[in-house]
Amino acid sequence: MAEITLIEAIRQAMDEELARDPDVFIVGEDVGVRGGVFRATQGLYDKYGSERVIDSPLAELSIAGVGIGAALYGMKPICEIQFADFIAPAFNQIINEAAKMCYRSNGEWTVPMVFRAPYGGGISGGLYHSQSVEAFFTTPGLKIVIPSNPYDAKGLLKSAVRDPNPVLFFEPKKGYRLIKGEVPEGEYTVPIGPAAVTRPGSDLSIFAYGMMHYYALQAAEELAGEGIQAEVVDLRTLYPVDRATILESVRRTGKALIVHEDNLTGGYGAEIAATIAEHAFTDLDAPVRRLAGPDVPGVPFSHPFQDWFMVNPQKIASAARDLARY
Amino acid sequence: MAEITLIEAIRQAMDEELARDPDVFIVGEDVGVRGGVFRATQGLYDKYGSERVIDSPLAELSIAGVGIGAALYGMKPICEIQFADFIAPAFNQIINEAAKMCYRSNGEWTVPMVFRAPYGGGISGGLYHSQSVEAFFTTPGLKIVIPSNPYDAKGLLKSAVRDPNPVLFFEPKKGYRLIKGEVPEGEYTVPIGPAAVTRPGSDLSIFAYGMMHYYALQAAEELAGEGIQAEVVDLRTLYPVDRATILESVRRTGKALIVHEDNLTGGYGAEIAATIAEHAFTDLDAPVRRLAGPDVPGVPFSHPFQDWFMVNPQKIASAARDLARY
Amino acid sequence: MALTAEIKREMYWTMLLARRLDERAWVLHRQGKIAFHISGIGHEAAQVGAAYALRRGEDWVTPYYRDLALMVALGYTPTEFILSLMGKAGEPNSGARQMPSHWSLRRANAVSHSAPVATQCVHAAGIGLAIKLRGDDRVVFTTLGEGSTSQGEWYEAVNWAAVHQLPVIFMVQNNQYAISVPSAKQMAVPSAADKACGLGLRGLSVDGSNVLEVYNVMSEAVERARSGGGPTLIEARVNRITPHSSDDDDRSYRSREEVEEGKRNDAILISRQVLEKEGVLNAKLVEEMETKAKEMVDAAVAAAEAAPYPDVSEAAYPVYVEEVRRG
Amino acid sequence: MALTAEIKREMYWTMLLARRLDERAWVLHRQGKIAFHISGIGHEAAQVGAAYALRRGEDWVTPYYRDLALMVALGYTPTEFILSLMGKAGEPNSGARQMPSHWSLRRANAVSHSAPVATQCVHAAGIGLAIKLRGDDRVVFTTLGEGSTSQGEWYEAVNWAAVHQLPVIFMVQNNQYAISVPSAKQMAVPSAADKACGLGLRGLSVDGSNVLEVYNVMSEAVERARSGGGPTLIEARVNRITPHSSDDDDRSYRSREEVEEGKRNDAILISRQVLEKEGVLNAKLVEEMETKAKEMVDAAVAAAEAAPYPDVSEAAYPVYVEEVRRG
Ligand SMILES: Cc1ncc(C[n+]2csc(CCOP(=O)(O)OP(=O)(O)O)c2C)c(N)n1
Ligand SMILES: Cc1ncc(C[n+]2csc(CCOP(=O)(O)OP(=O)(O)O)c2C)c(N)n1
Ligand SMILES: [Mg+2]
Ligand SMILES: [Mg+2]
Repeated sequence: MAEITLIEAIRQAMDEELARDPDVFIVGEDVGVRGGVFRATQGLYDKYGSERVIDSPLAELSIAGVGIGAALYGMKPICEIQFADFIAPAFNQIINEAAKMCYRSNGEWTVPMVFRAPYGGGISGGLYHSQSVEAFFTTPGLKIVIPSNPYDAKGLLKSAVRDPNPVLFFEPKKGYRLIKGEVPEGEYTVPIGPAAVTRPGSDLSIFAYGMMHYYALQAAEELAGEGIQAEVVDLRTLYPVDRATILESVRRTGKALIVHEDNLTGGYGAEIAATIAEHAFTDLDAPVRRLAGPDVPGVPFSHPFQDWFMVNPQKIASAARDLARY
Repeated sequence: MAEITLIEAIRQAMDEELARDPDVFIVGEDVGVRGGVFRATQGLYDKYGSERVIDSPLAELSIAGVGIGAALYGMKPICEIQFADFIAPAFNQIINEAAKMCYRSNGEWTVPMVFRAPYGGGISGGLYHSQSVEAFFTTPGLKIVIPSNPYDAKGLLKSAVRDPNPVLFFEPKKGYRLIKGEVPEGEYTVPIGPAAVTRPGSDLSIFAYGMMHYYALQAAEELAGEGIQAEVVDLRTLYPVDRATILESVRRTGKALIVHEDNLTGGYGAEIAATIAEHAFTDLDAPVRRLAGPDVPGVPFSHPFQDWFMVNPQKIASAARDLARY
Repeated sequence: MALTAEIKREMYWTMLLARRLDERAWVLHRQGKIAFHISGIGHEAAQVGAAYALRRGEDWVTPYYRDLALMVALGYTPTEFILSLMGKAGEPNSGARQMPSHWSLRRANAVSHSAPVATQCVHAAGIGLAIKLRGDDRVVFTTLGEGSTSQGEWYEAVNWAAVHQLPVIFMVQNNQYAISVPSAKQMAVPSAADKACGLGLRGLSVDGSNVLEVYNVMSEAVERARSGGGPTLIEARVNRITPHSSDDDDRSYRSREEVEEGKRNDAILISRQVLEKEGVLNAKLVEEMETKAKEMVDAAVAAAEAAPYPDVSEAAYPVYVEEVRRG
Repeated sequence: MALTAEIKREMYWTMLLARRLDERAWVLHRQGKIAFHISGIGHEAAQVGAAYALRRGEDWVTPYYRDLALMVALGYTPTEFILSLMGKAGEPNSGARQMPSHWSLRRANAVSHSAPVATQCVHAAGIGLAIKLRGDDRVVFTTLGEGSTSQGEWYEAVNWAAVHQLPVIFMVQNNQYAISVPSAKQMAVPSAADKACGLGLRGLSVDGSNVLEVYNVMSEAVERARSGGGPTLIEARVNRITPHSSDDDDRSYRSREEVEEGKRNDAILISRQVLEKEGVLNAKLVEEMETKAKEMVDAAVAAAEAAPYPDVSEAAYPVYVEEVRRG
């Protein structure tokens, strides 16, 4: 098996799906000739041509809406939003159109499509190149997937392309080249839905996704040296979320730490905490803890500011340590 | 004191603020000659003229963005979004611009303004005239206010107009004419921030806002007849929320029921549940319960469907009864 | 394609049937039998003229809420319409999930739309792109009101179609009002068709009360789109004779004289004159059509009143495609 | 207003200083001293020509990221720029919260903007509305790239300004690319100025390398706006000689010949020729300016390198106005 980067896994998934299904196409800003500003689509324009890898006008609303139209017709668009920060202009099309199409038409019309967007901070991107936007999209009708490693990224993106529903696929951009992992040569997919227990443990459960899952594993390693056995769960699919795996883990460990980069208040973790508080109440040995970005409107640019904002392995280890000792 | 409707209270607040401050103006679709599709601005165009009550083009993005520009210049716009369902096109301007302006400019630029929007179901509005959108906007930099009665509506809206920050003011449209209450003649305001314990009780705490608060009081009345004393807390300001009052209430009753109309999963209640689970853990005698709309993409139109979707006093009483008996 | 006398009569019949259905909806609303109606009265010639220029059932349509006559031309039945007004089981737009006049008819390639205006135009651009990518011999037709052209959504949709030379026809049904707001407060150009020049596509304005004129202009646009000549923007000048919807009272914002003037230019009236002048229509034929329309509308109301509401167990589905249950 | 020789020289000086600052930013990036730079090289004449047509400090501006020369013309200092590049304490755009080139200068009425393109244009419409409502003797100037005119935001902004006849000047700095995407994939009209006709305002295209031509066209637009004649859309044709930003490599999408061609039409070069022909500039004067610019840039870098990072205790504020702490 070859060890590849997260972004290479994403590129491979798109390459294979373009080759497999003539209905699949890519549309977005700079995805064509340039191969994407992060090079996720590098080489695909040359290989599949300007009709399969389409450089769109600079307008996210219509990247989404045109994708929806093409999906209604039976195509399977992969819409790239250059940064998750720029998905806001497409909010109406994603929330009011893509998410509601199947239900509102009683299943007569469906939109099989993927929205890909790099998200997350720690890359000196300031307020508008660092956002985590998953909490805005936790709404019925959408699926939300965030991979944390190359194997999952490739398998989940292939599943997303084949999924008959609109799937938001957020990619931890800080990990694009940092996170490496083994990916088999042949065809495989990873199902949308199930979370993964990526490190078993008995003292507490850490729930995370994307870059924070990568850091959570590092924190768990550090804690193990101190005799604290943290179980790490990679949520992978945020909506609809795998409640069973979450609750099962908390029932075993009795303690839950939820980690994400986005602001604490109103962030995605609230739903996980609420679920645990309601459905694992009698199993809890400690308060449900959330560790997340502070409640400021974005990741500030200056180095010391950014470091202050970002959750990192040390902060996770520290929060987990406190919780284990509760 | 005169007994007036919720919408009359809202109208009075705008009337008085227009009279008080020449920088205040209203902008939105049909707010002028027509006096608003719900008649919230009725009479104001005649009284203040076309430069203070402006009929905008049919475009929410620019209603918000033009409002932001005017606020940057020092005006105090009240932007009406005709239905909360139609705020999505303005998402980018509200989330990326209004919310972040003060922080991103280190306080050099600020946007004193109000976004008003009728929200909520139960009015045969189907998927696109029934939405509750508060959860999408729980983000640092914004304030979110939802009144549940005429007194608060008037006092809070006046506070919102005078607030130096962007305030989202969501109005429970089903209650516009249904909810009546006494409002004093003279000038008063209700502060943004504090929740209100609107009915004291000892057996459990019900947290609600808007129309659901109105129903929660009815449910509590019913439960009182059965010997269950429910404390009812009207959150009023959803962001930043009054954590102290919430936690204080739970510490006394030991049980929390959170009620909203929006979908359960990813709805606003998750944040309240998470807060309680973290900060009142040792005081809890039962799981934190949420009662909310089912996880479908919108309120369906047909009568039986709508009834199925909507939370009502009976459903609240039933959930509260179960929780009290836990 | 030259229209036969028979087809011209059928066009008038379609307009008339839509008109009588629409009027009945107002009656049902006054009777308290339905919660809401939004009317296409005055817009019928624009819609039917356009529909007949399409290959119906083959070409695609993303309509807007005033398009009752367009939907009837596409095969939407009177009973289906009244079922949707009442939120009854079996209405094909949404399975009674959406408000009335939020169309969808899969069998006619008429796509489900929402309430937020102009969203359907972006879908049309996407459908146009898909048609082009697949090399299909089809066009897509999308409609909206003039007020809705103020939305960035509309602009982006037309821009896509123009840049990529997509087979899309945009028809703005300009009735001079967006609820209460006159078009002078929406745009600084006299006609919505003028917007085409800034976007690089052909723009035309047509008398939307004259079904044959609309047909001609639309046929040319369809032909251009089908042969790879790209999109067209058509403004159809129409009259909204009714209030905006059953929730509206238009007396507060426009004079009765103006409404009367609109009635004198009413689509049914003007189109009838045109067709009578062409010798394909006369009083007797119209009389027969009126009788038939009344019968059909009566029957549709009776059928819809007798129909059940959907079973509440269906309300929770289908959020995802996996949950779709096909009859 | 006729420009004096002195003012013309000052315009060139401003362009030159901005250019040298910009070039230094690229050097700092190569040295690993800054994380990011996005360049205004090639755009200086458009920006400075426009700035001098404004009543600086009185009129308002909502700029975009390439507007370094505009900001310098508005009084933004070299040290302030280098501080912002380095995210150091005291940079006035954002207190080191935003990435470099996300301008804001309260003392110059230059409004804070974000990264999502075209958002600032809507703010300009709102500022124009406020100016009109208050009856102030001011105009507002907003800028963006040609690719960004594809956004619905831009369309809605211009539409507002046109419908309400607001004192707004929209300047599209058309450098033919949006990152890698050529303007033919953004719009189906040859010039961004052509978009004006569909929106009902005046549209003009100007050679954006000629600072005096830009000044003349802009002056006329400002005059019209100030006297209640409404908004203008100006396209300034410029050359982006650099890659899009320090993250970009433009060799994958455009030829070196094209870049060389752009350099031959470079703003500094063309404007210098124009001003020399007018007799207000000569080699000696330019030499002196170069020396002074280098000194100023060196001093700015030294000052910024010596400056501290902001104190981390400030990072949590000010989310709300109540938390603003004024110096
Ligand atoms: C995004 C959005 N904003 C507001 C509304 C409310 N609304 C419904 S119809 C309408 C007016 C539409 O006017 P126009 O486009 O001229 O079409 P007409 O109704 O006149 O045919 C408005 C404001 C909406 N449906 N969608
Ligand atoms: C809404 C949004 N989408 C995408 C981007 C990423 N982006 C930054 S600059 C740019 C190209 C802008 O091109 P143009 O408007 O022509 O301006 P130029 O950079 O050429 O001056 C893109 C796509 C963004 N900043 N905002
Ligand atoms: Mg209209
Ligand atoms: Mg450009």
